[in-house]
Amino acid sequence: LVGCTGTSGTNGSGGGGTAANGLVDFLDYGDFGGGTAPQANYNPYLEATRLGAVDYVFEKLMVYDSFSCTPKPWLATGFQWNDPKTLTFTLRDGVKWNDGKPFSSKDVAFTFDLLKKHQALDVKGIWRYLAAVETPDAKTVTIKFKDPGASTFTLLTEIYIVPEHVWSQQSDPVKFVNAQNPVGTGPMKVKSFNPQQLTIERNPDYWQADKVKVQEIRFHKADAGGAVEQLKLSRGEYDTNAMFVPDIKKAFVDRDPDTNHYWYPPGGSISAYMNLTEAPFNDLAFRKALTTAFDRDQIITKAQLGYVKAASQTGLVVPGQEKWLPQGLADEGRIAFDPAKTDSALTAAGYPKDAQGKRLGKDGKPVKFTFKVPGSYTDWVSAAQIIVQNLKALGFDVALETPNPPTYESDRAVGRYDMLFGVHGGSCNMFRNFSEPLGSDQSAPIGQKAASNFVRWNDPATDKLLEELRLATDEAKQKEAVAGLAKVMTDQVPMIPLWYGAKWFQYQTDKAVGWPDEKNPYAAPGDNVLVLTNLKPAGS
Amino acid sequence: MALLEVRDLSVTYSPRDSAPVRAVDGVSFDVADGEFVGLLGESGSGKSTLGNAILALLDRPAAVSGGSVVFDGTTVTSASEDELRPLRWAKISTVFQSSMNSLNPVITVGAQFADTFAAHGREGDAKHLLELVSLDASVLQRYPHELSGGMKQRVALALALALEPRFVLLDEPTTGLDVVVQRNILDRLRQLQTELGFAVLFISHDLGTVMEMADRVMVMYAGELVEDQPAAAMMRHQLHPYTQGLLGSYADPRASQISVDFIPGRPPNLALRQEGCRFTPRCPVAVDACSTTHPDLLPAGAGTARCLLVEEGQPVDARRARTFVADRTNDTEIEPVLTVRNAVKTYKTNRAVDDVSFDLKPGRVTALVGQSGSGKTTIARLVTGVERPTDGTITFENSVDVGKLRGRKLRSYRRHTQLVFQDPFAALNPTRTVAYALSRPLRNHLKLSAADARERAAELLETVGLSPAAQFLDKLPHQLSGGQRQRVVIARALAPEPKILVADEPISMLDVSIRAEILALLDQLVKDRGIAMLYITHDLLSARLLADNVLVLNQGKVVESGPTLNVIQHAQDPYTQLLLDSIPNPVDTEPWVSTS
Amino acid sequence: MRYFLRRAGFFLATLWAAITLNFLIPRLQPGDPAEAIVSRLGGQSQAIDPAQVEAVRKMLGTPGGNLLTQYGDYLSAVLRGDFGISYTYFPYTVTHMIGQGLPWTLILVGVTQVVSFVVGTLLGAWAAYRRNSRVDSVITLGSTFVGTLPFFWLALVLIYVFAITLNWFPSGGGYGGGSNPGWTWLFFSDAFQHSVLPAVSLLIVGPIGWIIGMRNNMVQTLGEDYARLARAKGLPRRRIALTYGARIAVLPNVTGFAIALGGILGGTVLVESIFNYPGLGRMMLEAVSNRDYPLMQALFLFITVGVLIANFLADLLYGVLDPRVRREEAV
Amino acid sequence: MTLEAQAVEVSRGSRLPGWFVILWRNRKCRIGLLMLAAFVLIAVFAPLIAPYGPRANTFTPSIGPSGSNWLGTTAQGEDVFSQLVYGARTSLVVGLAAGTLSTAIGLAVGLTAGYLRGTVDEVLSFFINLALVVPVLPLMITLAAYAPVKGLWLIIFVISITGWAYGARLKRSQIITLRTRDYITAAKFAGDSTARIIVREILPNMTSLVVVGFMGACLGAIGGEAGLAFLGLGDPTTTSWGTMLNQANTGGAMLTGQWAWLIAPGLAFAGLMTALTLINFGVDALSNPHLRED
Ligand SMILES: Nc1ncnc2c1ncn2[C@@H]1O[C@H](COP(=O)(O)OP(=O)(O)OP(=O)(O)O)[C@@H](O)[C@H]1O
Ligand SMILES: Nc1ncnc2c1ncn2[C@@H]1O[C@H](COP(=O)(O)OP(=O)(O)OP(=O)(O)O)[C@@H](O)[C@H]1O
Ligand SMILES: [Mg+2]
Ligand SMILES: [Mg+2]
Repeated sequence: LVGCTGTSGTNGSGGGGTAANGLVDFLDYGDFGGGTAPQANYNPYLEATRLGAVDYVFEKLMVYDSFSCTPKPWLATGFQWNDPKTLTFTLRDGVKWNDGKPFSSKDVAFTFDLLKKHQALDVKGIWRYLAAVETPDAKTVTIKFKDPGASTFTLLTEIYIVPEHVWSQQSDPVKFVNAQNPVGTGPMKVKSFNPQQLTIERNPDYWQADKVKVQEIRFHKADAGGAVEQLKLSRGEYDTNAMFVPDIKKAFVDRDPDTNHYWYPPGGSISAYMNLTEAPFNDLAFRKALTTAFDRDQIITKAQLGYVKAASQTGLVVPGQEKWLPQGLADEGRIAFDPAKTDSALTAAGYPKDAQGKRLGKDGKPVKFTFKVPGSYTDWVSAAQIIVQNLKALGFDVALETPNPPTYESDRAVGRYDMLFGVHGGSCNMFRNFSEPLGSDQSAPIGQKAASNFVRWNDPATDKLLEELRLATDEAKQKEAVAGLAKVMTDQVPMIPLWYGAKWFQYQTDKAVGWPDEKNPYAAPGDNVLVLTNLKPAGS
Repeated sequence: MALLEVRDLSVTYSPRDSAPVRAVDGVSFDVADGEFVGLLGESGSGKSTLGNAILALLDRPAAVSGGSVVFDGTTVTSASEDELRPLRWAKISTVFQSSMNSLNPVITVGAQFADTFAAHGREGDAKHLLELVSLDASVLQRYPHELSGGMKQRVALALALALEPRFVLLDEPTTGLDVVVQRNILDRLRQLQTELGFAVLFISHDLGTVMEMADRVMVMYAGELVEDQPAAAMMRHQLHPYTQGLLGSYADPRASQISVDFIPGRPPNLALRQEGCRFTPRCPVAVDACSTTHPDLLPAGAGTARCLLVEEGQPVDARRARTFVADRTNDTEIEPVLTVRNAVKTYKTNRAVDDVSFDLKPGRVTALVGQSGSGKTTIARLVTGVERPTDGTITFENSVDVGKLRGRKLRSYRRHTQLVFQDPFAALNPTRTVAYALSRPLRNHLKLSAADARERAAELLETVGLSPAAQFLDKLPHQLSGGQRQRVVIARALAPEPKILVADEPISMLDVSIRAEILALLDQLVKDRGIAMLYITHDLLSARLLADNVLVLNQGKVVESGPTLNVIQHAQDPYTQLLLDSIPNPVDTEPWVSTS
Repeated sequence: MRYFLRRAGFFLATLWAAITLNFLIPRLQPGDPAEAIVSRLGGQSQAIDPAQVEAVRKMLGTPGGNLLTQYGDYLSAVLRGDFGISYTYFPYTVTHMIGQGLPWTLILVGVTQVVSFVVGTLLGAWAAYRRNSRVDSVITLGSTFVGTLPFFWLALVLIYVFAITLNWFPSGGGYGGGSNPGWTWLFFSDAFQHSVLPAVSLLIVGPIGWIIGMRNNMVQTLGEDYARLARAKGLPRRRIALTYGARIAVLPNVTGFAIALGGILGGTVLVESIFNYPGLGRMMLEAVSNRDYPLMQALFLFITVGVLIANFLADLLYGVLDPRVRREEAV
Repeated sequence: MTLEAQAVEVSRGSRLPGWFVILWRNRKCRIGLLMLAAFVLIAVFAPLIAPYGPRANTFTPSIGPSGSNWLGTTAQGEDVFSQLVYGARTSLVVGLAAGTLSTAIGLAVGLTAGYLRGTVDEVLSFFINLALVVPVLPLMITLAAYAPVKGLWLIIFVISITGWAYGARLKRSQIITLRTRDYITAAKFAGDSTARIIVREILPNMTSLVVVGFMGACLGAIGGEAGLAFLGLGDPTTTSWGTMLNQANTGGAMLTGQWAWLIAPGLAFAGLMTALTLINFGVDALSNPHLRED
């Protein structure tokens, strides 16, 4: 029976992965999205249901290195702000669609118009900001904004450009699955698909085909996070994957330390959100005291298995975004666990402990509140348990509640909570990183659904800084505004960042090398095309 | 050598739950070829167990614990199943006590015949067999559930005769059947037996039937044979006091003067070893030696008997103990308490009760007799307000229209009208004590306090002859014998001091020896308390004993009515005559007169 | 006829109740499918972009009108067999998705149910036939212990031993990525390989219910008068056991089996999600967790109708197998 | 003789209820009862037996069995053995509570439907039949997934809500046969009210059926809880064998070769289920006297 099992016969690592033409034969990747019973779907705008191949078939005007947040020229060789409301992209020469037709600014304009016509496809909400997209010539695209558009730039670079000659034939592009040989400009083409495996192959006519050293990528269907997938990874069946693996060092790296590697760069901040409309959380001194109350290290080692890093109080993701940090900040804004300090600060702020060791509020009654955590997020639950322990040690009467995720989300949105977890930041769009959690226009009265300002931070100074950031086109001004916002975070403590969510990324270097890692963080793991164009056959 | 020789056979049930029970104890007898032997005995005396032992069909927890059964030279009790197989059915067949359940429900009657023939590699003509028992050949295609009880019994009988056996064991083959149907089958059986010449062991506790059918009769008591005599001789002279008591409870209803006897008490617990004669506690003529010396089955009279007194040659007359003599007067002057006029009850299209009129009078018993399904119970339901008549009126004390009562009014009507149930085993809640059962009507209808109710309950128990009452109050139904239960049921019906008592076949589930006792009790209550009683039965003997008037019911209609003796002695209607003919008649012509 | 009308009435009423329940479930739930979809995309550690939620909401389309007209629309759509578009597999229709999963579930669970039933019934009959012998003890006690092992746990152990350690069988999925679904021998043998472990884990725990049920029924029927009479008739023991014991004892099991067959779609959630098997059970779990209401509603309806039909057939079957059934009382 | 009468008969001379005596007499059942008693003792004395708290995460995560952690530790550094011991509590509480609850619902619905008949019966029977054809596991999953709060009581609630119908049907049909018994008619003639008849005359005759239903419900509830917990629909803050398995599965017990973490809860669960199934042999005997002589 051994070896008859279809997949395992072709799997496995080791040499022999390199074909004579200097290409890696194929690489085994993990999941390709599309649910447990994926159906062919290469409509790049159907984010929820499209398959992972989309990232390799279609391309964008610019590609962000989302680790350091720097844009790289891609279908556009460059861009220029004519004025704060006008942006011009210059398109690359010699780009062809993989059916041989030439790529031009028409396609770009068509793409934007498509999104305008079909709001369901405009997943980035780009037309909230755009006034018009024009094509003065075949190589130029001019984008007109309703308002100064600097803060919208990152969104523009997230739009996949589709061929007009294919898509204009579709009567209902919203339901267009593009299943047969999807036409794109990207480095790979779809080779074959069944619900168990998706194979894409090198596009020899790619505009930078010389940089693509991989002949084929095979994605394998999996229930992400399943124990079996972890075992497969640890047995070396994947050249790269992105999943949670308990005890990764023992389970994966130690099995072949030369080949097996992982890198978990930080993502958005996971913070303790406090309901700022109620006492005692509306008291700055109280909040400030709490910043040292949580044992982040224990959360990281116990609840997060040491895969993550403590978050900076600034809301920025360090070290990736360190250039945005305000001057003179100790330890990049990370705050150490110091319960004694919290204790004395609380006492000083008018929250003493009574004889029984109960923490009293300003009204003289014991402080009692709940901490909510979605019941099915086991790691968050463990983290919450540590937080509750910390708070209890300080004399607070805290109860842990574990609603299910939708209830949790709705409670959070309408402000029906005392304290809970929230996620913010982590993207390359600094404006969004701060406006979403802090902007007063993202808030709503208690009882009504807030868009994203769940703590209900309502501060004119913050709003002013956000407005400056939104309008700023040059980087110095942007930095100034971001530094101001970071100071709001550290001085006003609208929330208490605890740790950065990790971006899972495991890889093997036996067939291909050149994966991004801590030493060479040229891209974040999800920047697929950047990674692909950096891969080289092992030993070359 | 006899066809069947049973020697000193003992069968013991050894259940895990309780002490072992020796249900058959040292039984010996022979059955000769072509002989028709009856086996009589109270319920639980071990008749079926003995039958199963003969058929080698004992199942755990029962096992032969001694003695042997030899059938036609084969020792059945020690033979293996393989050795038995050629014997089974080819030579020895049976009709079970409940032949309703003894046919395989999922295959046709024809298949069950075929099955039987195939098992013995024989050919047979099922149609002919069915003809023998007067059944149509179309029955072969039918499933058991498509047949009536009587038809099933006949199929079972035909099946038993399929391989022309030499011996047929019939274990109460007609219980649960309508009197008329029963008669029909038994006549057929006797006829076939004479024609085909097989031997029969006929088990029953219905002594009228056994006495009429059998050549020889054996009587079992508490696992032992106590008497074995030719039927005719036994009719004339019963040796054992128990047999005397048993036969004393039979009489021919057509006689102008009749009386019946009964044996009080209940049989001993077979799980306990008993010194001496097992009948001693109930025996009216027991002497001191009876409780210490265990008698043997010794020749006496025309057969054998197990009694010390018989052994010593003393005359035994146990019939003096308790006697119930029918002594009914008939006068019309009394004002009726309930009048039924032209009552009709229709179920869908079926007129269950069709234009029935009668009166119930205080201190008088009206009997309602008829075949099964003739509408007797329906009338009882109308009278007690359980059902409403489709047409006609039922008037209580000239004023209350029973047919229109509901809720509270109905409840208060029931203070005056009570029901005695047919089955004393079903009429008492197995989880409730006697005191509870009796106190409910007292508390509800008479509004007595709990303490008063208990006191009154004790009095009621004494009234129905359960004394000392204190001994019974806290018992659960399963701790009482059938007769005792029926008495509790009667006591409960009497509790609210009703004016009308409706008794729906109150003795049909009881052993013959208890029946007379209950009848005597009812009779006395009616007399003492001036209750108007509607007595429902299919048994003319008990109607004759108890009732002043009788209504004969056929298909919902009253076909004959009048003073009981009149109706029975001078039946006009053919249906009444059919009913009368169905009564087993052990002594052919002249009414049986006891000899002493 | 009356019986048939009654059954049909119950069938329709239940169907209506199931449809209505289906209609209500999404409308009683907190949270928004669009948000659920978006947050699933990002994972729990990523902030939700409201624009994305808005776009997804547009994509899914929101039913218009008041509750009553919505209900009317829903009913008529269901009657037309239009279950809408799956949220998880947009723009594929629910009908398409169910068509994808159905064969897998039917084959895997159908086959194992039938085998479990046959094996369980035979073993149970054997145990009853040899009642209180060693065979009986081995069968009843053995099946008790094996049958009470938690099924999902058993599945994990099987995967660990046979797929991971010994590498005899694939660890999950309906077929390998290398073989494409189609009517080819290669595909079938591949699919068979993949079904071995799930099937085995179902087969280990499957028969116990049938064993015990059959044994108990048969002990009872063998104690009935007709079985005793069969013995008195001198029928061979085996024949008694078969036509008088097993034949009748199996009847309640047959109805149970029909109902179990109807319930297989509902019962496959665990096995399919552990073995990543491409059937309806796993799809249902996914639909529930993704708030894919159209898919969920249709699957629920599908399962309920399956059970209903199975019940209906079981009743009819019972009437065929057991001549005693008085059908008027069967409802 | 009715079952209860037999039961009464059997228990004559002892203080134990009749149904218990019948159970105890059955050898398989006796073993089951003893096993169950062991589990109950473990659950009751969990704090004394377990060396640590079930959630004390002070150990090195993901290590195999050792002297201080007999069955190793979880990925979060909790002691597996202590969790195992505390898990018995959850299973038993779920079994007991959900068993009681669904038996109670079933009894109430079955009694009402069976006794009142008529329209009430038609309506309730419809609901019973509906609940019987509604697929239980999917419904459980849906309810558990969408309920606003996670927790053991939710699971108990969900299991009870989905599991009462079978018992209700059985009880309804038994009551239909009981209500036409002569002694019920007799109680009406004695002037008793409907409520009193149900409570005092009918209910006491249904104890064995109630026991049967309760056992079945317990078995189903314990299995259901474990299944839901394994699917991640349980409450992660309670320690149960199902959540242990779920966490062992997601926490990489297979990956790190911690067989004890994976095997132990499964075997414990199987042990409890076996105990209950063995008891069920006796319960079967309760309702089917043919099975008594085993
Ligand atoms: N399975 C059993 N376990 C224990 N005792 C039993 C069992 N079956 C019968 N007995 C006992 O054996 C005795 C004889 O029973 P059997 O059935 O032979 O009586 P019977 O004379 O046929 O009564 P009936 O006229 O009611 O049919 C009874 O006292 C009964 O209690
Ligand atoms: N509830 C009912 N619905 C329909 N038909 C009924 C009903 N009750 C009785 N009958 C029919 O009415 C007729 C008379 O029945 P009833 O019970 O009064 O007879 P019975 O003389 O008491 O018979 P038995 O001696 O068998 O008790 C029968 O044909 C019976 O089938
Ligand atoms: Mg008998
Ligand atoms: Mg009647």
